[in-house]
Amino acid sequence: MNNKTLLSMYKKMQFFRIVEETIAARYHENKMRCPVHLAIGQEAISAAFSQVAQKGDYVMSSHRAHLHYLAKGGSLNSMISELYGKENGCSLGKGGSMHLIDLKVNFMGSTAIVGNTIPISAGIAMASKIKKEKSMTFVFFGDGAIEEGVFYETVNFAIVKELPIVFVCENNFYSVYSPLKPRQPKDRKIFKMVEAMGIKSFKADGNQIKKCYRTFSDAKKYVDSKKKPVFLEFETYRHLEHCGPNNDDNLNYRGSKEILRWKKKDPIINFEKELIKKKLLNKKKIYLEKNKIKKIVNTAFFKAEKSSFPNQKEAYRNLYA
Amino acid sequence: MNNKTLLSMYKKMQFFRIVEETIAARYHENKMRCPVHLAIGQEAISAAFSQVAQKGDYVMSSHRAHLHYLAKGGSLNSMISELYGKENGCSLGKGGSMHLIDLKVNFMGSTAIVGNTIPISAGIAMASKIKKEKSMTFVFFGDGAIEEGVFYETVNFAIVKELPIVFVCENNFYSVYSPLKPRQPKDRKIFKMVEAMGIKSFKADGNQIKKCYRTFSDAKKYVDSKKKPVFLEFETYRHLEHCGPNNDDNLNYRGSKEILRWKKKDPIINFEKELIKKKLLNKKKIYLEKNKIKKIVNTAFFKAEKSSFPNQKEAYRNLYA
Amino acid sequence: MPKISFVDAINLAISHSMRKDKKMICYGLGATDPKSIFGTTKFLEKDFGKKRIFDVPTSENALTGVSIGLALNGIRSVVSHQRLDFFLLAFDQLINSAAKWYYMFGAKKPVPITIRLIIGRGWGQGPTHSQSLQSIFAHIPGLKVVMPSSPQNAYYLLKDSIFDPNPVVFLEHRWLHNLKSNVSYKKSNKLSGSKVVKKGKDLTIITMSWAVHDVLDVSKRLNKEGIDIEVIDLSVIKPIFWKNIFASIKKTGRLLVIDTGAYTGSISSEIISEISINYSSRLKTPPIKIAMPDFPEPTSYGLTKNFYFDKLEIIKNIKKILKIKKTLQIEKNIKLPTHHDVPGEWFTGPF
Amino acid sequence: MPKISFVDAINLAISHSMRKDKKMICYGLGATDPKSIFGTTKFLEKDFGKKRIFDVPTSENALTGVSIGLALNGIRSVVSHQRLDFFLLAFDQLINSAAKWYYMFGAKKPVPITIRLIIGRGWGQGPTHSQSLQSIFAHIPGLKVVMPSSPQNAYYLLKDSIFDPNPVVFLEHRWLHNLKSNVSYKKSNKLSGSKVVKKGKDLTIITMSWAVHDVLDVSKRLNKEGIDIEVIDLSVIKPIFWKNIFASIKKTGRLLVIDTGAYTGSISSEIISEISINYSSRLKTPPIKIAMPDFPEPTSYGLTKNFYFDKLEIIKNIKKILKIKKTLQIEKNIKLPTHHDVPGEWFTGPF
Ligand SMILES: Cc1ncc(C[n+]2csc(CCOP(=O)(O)OP(=O)(O)O)c2C)c(N)n1
Ligand SMILES: Cc1ncc(C[n+]2csc(CCOP(=O)(O)OP(=O)(O)O)c2C)c(N)n1
Ligand SMILES: [Mg+2]
Ligand SMILES: [Mg+2]
Repeated sequence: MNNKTLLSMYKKMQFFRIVEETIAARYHENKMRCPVHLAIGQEAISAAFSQVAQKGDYVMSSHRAHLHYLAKGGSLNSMISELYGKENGCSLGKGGSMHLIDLKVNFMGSTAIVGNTIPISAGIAMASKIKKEKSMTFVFFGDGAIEEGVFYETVNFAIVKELPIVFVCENNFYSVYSPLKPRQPKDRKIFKMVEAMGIKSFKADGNQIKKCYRTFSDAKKYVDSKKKPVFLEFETYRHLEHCGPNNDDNLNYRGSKEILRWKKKDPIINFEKELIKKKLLNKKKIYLEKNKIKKIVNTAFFKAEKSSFPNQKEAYRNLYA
Repeated sequence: MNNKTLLSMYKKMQFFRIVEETIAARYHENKMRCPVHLAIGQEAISAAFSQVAQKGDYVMSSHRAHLHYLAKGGSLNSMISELYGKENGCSLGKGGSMHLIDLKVNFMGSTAIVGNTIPISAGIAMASKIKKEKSMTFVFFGDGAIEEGVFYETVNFAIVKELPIVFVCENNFYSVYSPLKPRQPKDRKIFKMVEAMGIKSFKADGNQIKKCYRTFSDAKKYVDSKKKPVFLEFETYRHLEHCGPNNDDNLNYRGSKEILRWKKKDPIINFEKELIKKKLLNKKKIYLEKNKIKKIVNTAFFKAEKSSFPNQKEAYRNLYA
Repeated sequence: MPKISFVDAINLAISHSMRKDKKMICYGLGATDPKSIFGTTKFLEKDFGKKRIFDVPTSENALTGVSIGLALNGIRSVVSHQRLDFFLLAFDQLINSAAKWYYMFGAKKPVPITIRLIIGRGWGQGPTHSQSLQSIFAHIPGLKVVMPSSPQNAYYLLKDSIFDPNPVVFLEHRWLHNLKSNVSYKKSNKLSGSKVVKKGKDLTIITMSWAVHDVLDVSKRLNKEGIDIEVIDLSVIKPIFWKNIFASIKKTGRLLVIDTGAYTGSISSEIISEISINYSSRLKTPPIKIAMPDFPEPTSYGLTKNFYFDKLEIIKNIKKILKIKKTLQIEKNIKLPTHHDVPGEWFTGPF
Repeated sequence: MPKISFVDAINLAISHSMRKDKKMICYGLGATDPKSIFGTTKFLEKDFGKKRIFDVPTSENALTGVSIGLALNGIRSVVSHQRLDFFLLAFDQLINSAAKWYYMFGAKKPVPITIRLIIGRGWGQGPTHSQSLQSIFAHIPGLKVVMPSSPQNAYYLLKDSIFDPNPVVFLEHRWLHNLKSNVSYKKSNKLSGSKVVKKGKDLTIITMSWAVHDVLDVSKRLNKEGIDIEVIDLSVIKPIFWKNIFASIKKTGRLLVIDTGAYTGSISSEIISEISINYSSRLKTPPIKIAMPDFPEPTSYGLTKNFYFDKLEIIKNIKKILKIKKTLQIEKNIKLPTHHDVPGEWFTGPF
């Protein structure tokens, strides 16, 4: 990784966090009237991904999709407008935060039924194989999604058909308020289990962006050279509540020690320290960068607020193509 | 295994085969008017199981259920009558070959949607755990069923809840006319893959009845002592077509060498030779035993044929309990 | 009679049932988490222990099969899903197994399970968190389908569902959750529906779930304007209890059905069809149906603005069927909610 | 015009479509096995190669998702299932994704997939191999639902489905498979339904799929007895093409709907409901509905004996609606099949 890549990943993480923090800060205005699943704390994975993904690569995601959408280069303005339900939203206001799409950058869609986009991504990968495109497909989902049968069905099919697809599991140890314990066997290593299905698998610390970067690069190389699918597991942690803008540490479903431990592993703070040590960053640069981002983000919110709702008739249009 | 067990397993296999051969022979009379999935060639597994299963144990199965039903002690007469659609059929003629049940022996049901009884069996096991029964639940299914997501969902749940259940996969290498190749990764070891989910797993040659016996015994002991679920894979082969009474070797979906190789591994013929060597059997004894079985089986068919169809009104009864 | 919320009524129905049937269990995603499925399962872990109420993996299909197996082996269960939409993953177990088991195995074993499905609405729930698919369940022989509308009937309908020996799909509307009223803790009864919740002689309105409240409010206020409407709360969507419906039609000769599901193939179509087949001659005017549009529900506040029918829409159709031309008092005085996408001030998202 | 079987018509529709759209693919359990899904996919592997037609794992839900992804990335597909009942496993992908995608992502990407579901009947198919659930699909906004009844309309309806830019559920009845007739290989059109297959002025019968043939036979023969029936073959169940239906009702003033699905919540209820709402005044007599009983289909030959309606049942209801008391010639001469559970002598099981 050269310095440019390092800096650019840092900026991406800051960008992601500022976007999400702004959503959180302004959600209480009751103008973004749809469920939002923020990924504050999980930025490293998407930021690393943004460096590795090629323009032609396809991406899909689940309910917690903002960062994947932005990482692939999805339009910030269209996303924020979508959250506000405005006519210039990426899904014309019909989908909201749970249904993002930006075909200009091959972000093919995100949906909020757990596991739902996993097989759809396999279909996208299959089509690009049929069309002999060089691109591959990345699909993001959580540790909860591997409890859905469709995950196994899809991995099996991807292996049999040698599809150019990367399954990316962001294991943040929780599904809503439920820890892994009532959901999965003790001591299970997700990536090991999946590997036994017959797919190459990697695991990395999802809060260490350089490791994420290397893992994505390795995965990409593997798919490119072997023409086979890959499974990735990243361990990480979300800082806020499952759905909505708030911190929910008061609910005590996650121990305070655990939270503290993970906050110490904040992907941005640690990486920032490292880059400061490396003299790639300093307080001033950080300040300027954040300010730059804030302006962009605030503009997106300003524009979204100013935009019109779609024509009411649009609700009754475009059911069929 | 003492001689009594050996002999009794042999007799069970003969019994199973004669039942199935009689169904095949008489199917053309067009009186058993429902799909039948015969298990000729796969008898060793069920016969071994019949020796290990305790009265209180629960069993469920899939479309190829005749032998599992009989192995658990299900009434032959009720089964044959069910195939004939008669009022004394085990499901009152409503279910046919694909829906067998005999609650007297805890055969809880078989259905013909691939994978369908797998989670139901987990529920039965869970109930017996809640009720603190000593019994465990066995669920039989094929290699095709592990392609259904519900299989993984159920295994995961069984591990998490430590259910007293034995998953029995009879891998006969085919799903209808499809070999494993278009369905599952090359070189996959099913039991190894499942083991990686976090469940104790065993594999055995399903045509060698002593190995089957030992495997079932080990499984039973494991569940009894560890109070945890187990997965078993038996490799075996069906001699006739997937559904129906005929040989379908003419269709060439299974190579003639392959068929020959497996016919040589016929579980009954080989075991018979062994028992003859051991002097536990001779031609005469075999003849007499088979004759005895044939009488029982023929009586069942005779009775079934003689029995009445259910009252037509029964079609409109008992929708709700 | 204590005044309690719809959520508490659900909670108490489960709790009282678990007390009555000592083996009964209850599970679902989030059943024991801090939010306890919008509060509907709160205290149950404390009262009944981890063995009788527990959280589960996100495996809707398997967990439906598990409830069938539990039932076959003598354990009654209540299984909850935070949205109906998630339960589409479990249609094999529901339709191929639960619905048919008792029948197809010759009445050997009943399958007493209660599947609670919560229907979302508003606040950008959008296309996959707001589906009201009661008519799909109602088409399947062997299922019972229940839609409560108030704390009182939520309480007894849920208890009756739990103790019904058949699989019951219990459709709970999110917008009813905060509703409060007095509730008597009646003993369990046989599940029954089509309750006349307001008597009248000019027009029969049949409806269900959250729509009952708008209909009742409008109907009561119209009495003062000399319009006497009979309101039937379906409550049980399948099997439909026709007796009260037919009796009402014979009396009023006019029918308006108001449905929370999509227009085409709704359960309202079934009602209109049955009445047309059997009581055409009694109908003084053609029946009318109000239902949700044949579109997925969009997410945007702007797009949902007129997507749901409101009281004005109901009044308009009442006038049409009764051939009233003049402007009614109620139309002048009507107060529509400030925000169409929340059930009340108490609701500020996120879901 | 060559005389071909229904199976061949399906086969040719797929083949011609794959020729027309060089990227289109076709898959399903058994698609390339020796029986090639009752012969409907035969020769395709030879003609188009393993990449464009292939066998798959038993993973209905994932494979439905795969077809959506293929569509989103520009590849049209036909996916076949040997029984509708197996497809209940895929309702999440069908209903939450395929049906809604185009709408919920703001008309960004259409989802052209054709899902062939074969409906079983007779020979002990029983409760889980014979469900005719068209009304369930029809209730979902965004789906198209097609039910062919003859080699000719199987051919063009399937081609029209394949080239329709939307997800189409194509419901193929097993009992039609051996039917033969002349077929012209029409160019693809826009999918459309409600075809008047026999003109008449006394009574409108609306029906679908295999029932069309009994209805047509009876209706044609009744002409000789002075009874002039108009028969409409729905063909497309969703969206229903109302124009011909309404025109027919205006002409005949009498309606009999004959449905292959369960009585309650059937698509026939929708038709009766719409006509009652809009054309009550045109109806001279109350409408009648014949449909399958609200029970799972039992397996036994004895129990299915009168389970399906036959020609006599159809005649009985025609007489009722036309208030005919006398015994008709057709009733005396009617020849019912020797065995009610097979479509013809050619069928001897096993499935
Ligand atoms: C099929 C289905 N079941 C349940 C839900 C409710 N739900 C929404 S998000 C979520 C958590 C999933 O956890 P995970 O996959 O780990 O993703 P995370 O939220 O942790 O990013 C659940 C259970 C759903 N949306 N879909
Ligand atoms: C959900 C579902 N999909 C497809 C089928 C069709 N089908 C019936 S039996 C069968 C084969 C299953 O193979 P396997 O599980 O290996 O069992 P075997 O027949 O070999 O004993 C299939 C695909 C079905 N019954 N259910
Ligand atoms: Mg998670
Ligand atoms: Mg097999």
